[in-house]
Amino acid sequence: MAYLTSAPLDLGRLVARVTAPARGGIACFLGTVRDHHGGRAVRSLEYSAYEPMAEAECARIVAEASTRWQAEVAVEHRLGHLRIGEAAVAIAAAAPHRDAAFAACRYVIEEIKRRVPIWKRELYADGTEAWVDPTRSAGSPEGRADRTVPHAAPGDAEWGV
Amino acid sequence: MAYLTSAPLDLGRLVARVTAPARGGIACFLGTVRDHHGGRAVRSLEYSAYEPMAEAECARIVAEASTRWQAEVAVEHRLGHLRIGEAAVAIAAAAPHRDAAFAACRYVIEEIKRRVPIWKRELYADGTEAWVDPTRSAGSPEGRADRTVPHAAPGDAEWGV
Amino acid sequence: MGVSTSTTVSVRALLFASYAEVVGRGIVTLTLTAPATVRSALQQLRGLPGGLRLPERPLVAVNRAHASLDTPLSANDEIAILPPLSGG
Amino acid sequence: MGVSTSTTVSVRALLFASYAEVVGRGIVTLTLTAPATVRSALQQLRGLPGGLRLPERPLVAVNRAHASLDTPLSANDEIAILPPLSGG
Repeated sequence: MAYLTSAPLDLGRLVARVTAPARGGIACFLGTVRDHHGGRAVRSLEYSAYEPMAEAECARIVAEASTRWQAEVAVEHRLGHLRIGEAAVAIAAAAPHRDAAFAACRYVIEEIKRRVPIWKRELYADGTEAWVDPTRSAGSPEGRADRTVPHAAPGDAEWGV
Repeated sequence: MAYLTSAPLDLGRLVARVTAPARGGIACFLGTVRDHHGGRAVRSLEYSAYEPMAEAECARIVAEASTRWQAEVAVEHRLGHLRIGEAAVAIAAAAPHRDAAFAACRYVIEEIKRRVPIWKRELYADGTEAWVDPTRSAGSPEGRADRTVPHAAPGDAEWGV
Repeated sequence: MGVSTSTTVSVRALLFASYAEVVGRGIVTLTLTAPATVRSALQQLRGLPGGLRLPERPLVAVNRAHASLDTPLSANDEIAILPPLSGG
Repeated sequence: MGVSTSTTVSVRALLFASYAEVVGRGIVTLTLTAPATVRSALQQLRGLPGGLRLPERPLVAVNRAHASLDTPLSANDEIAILPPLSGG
């Protein structure tokens, strides 16, 4: 299963993949391209990835969520050029009950942001461009001191919603 | 805006209604008909409502979520006969960031279950039927002692996710 | 006004789902002694055939908003007796 | 084995996004003295033209899984130096 795609994302297709008679709750998330970031007007985005690792890391995250919440999870992340309002990431997590569905969905988006090697380049309305560095926009001028991303051991953190 | 419908729900349409360039996170929930409940095999469901109050209560819940999380929320609840796997409720909540989108989405489904006058009749595989009483399946033989549902004052409970 | 204790209040009571089955009807017009509350309306409904199967403290609404047994009723109010909700 | 301190390890280093721009290339083959770690690979990368603009403690991966500066490297390993992630 490929998690990365250059085609527009289709949440309905992901929902269809996880729907089943025994699963009564489906929580979804769509992350879309905003028209502003850090006070600047954004015109479009360019996503790139360390593709084989990104695929492997997505597979690990999905497996962790599936095991921990007995959930069926479908995820896609788009690469390439995206316009304002288009979806960059789509997640559908189905479970017998909604608590697990929400928790699994939330876990997947947080872990994607934390662990999957994907980079966003913003193209601004004024014609300039820049790589997005969340560690700087978070207020730390030199980024985090320690950038090691250990594998999340499911159970380490609380992802209840 | 009508919140109740007898037509199949379309999450994509709800997502389209809340998508906007300033809103980067869209959290959704679909509640679908499960094939089992309380250990019994379910064949289909019948939803009915106190319709004018259900519409009014949905409008209040949406307004509360919109105000509290600066979110745009779309909701539909289906009435009538539903088959296994079909969606009974669909919610899309869009906000500038995902924390607010998830919190708004979660708030709306919890408040719908708690406050909106809708009733579910289960048709079982063995040919029998019964109204669903969540206060009994929760283990209390006579239901909750106090069934008053006060209006939720936004801020009373924590809905963070 | 004045001798209001002798006046009456007419309200429309709605019953839904299992409660409509218990009483055998979904709409009942009630004439209550003023000052009326949801409690006095419920008391009258429980006097109907099958009415004792309505709980003593059900979920109730007045004019399409959740209410309590102490909520006062005025003429032409719409009161609803709601079985445990199971939407969503 | 035996006099392994004098052997070398050849690994492939990948640079992405802003880090590829800093060094001017996305793939670099490194020959490291054994025993090699991510730290020794990074040290060599920081010796390339522009390499000092790579952080001292970047996010790193070995063979497509997150790793640390102390992760040991074997021949033909694929090491990656990852700028701050911004997917999702």
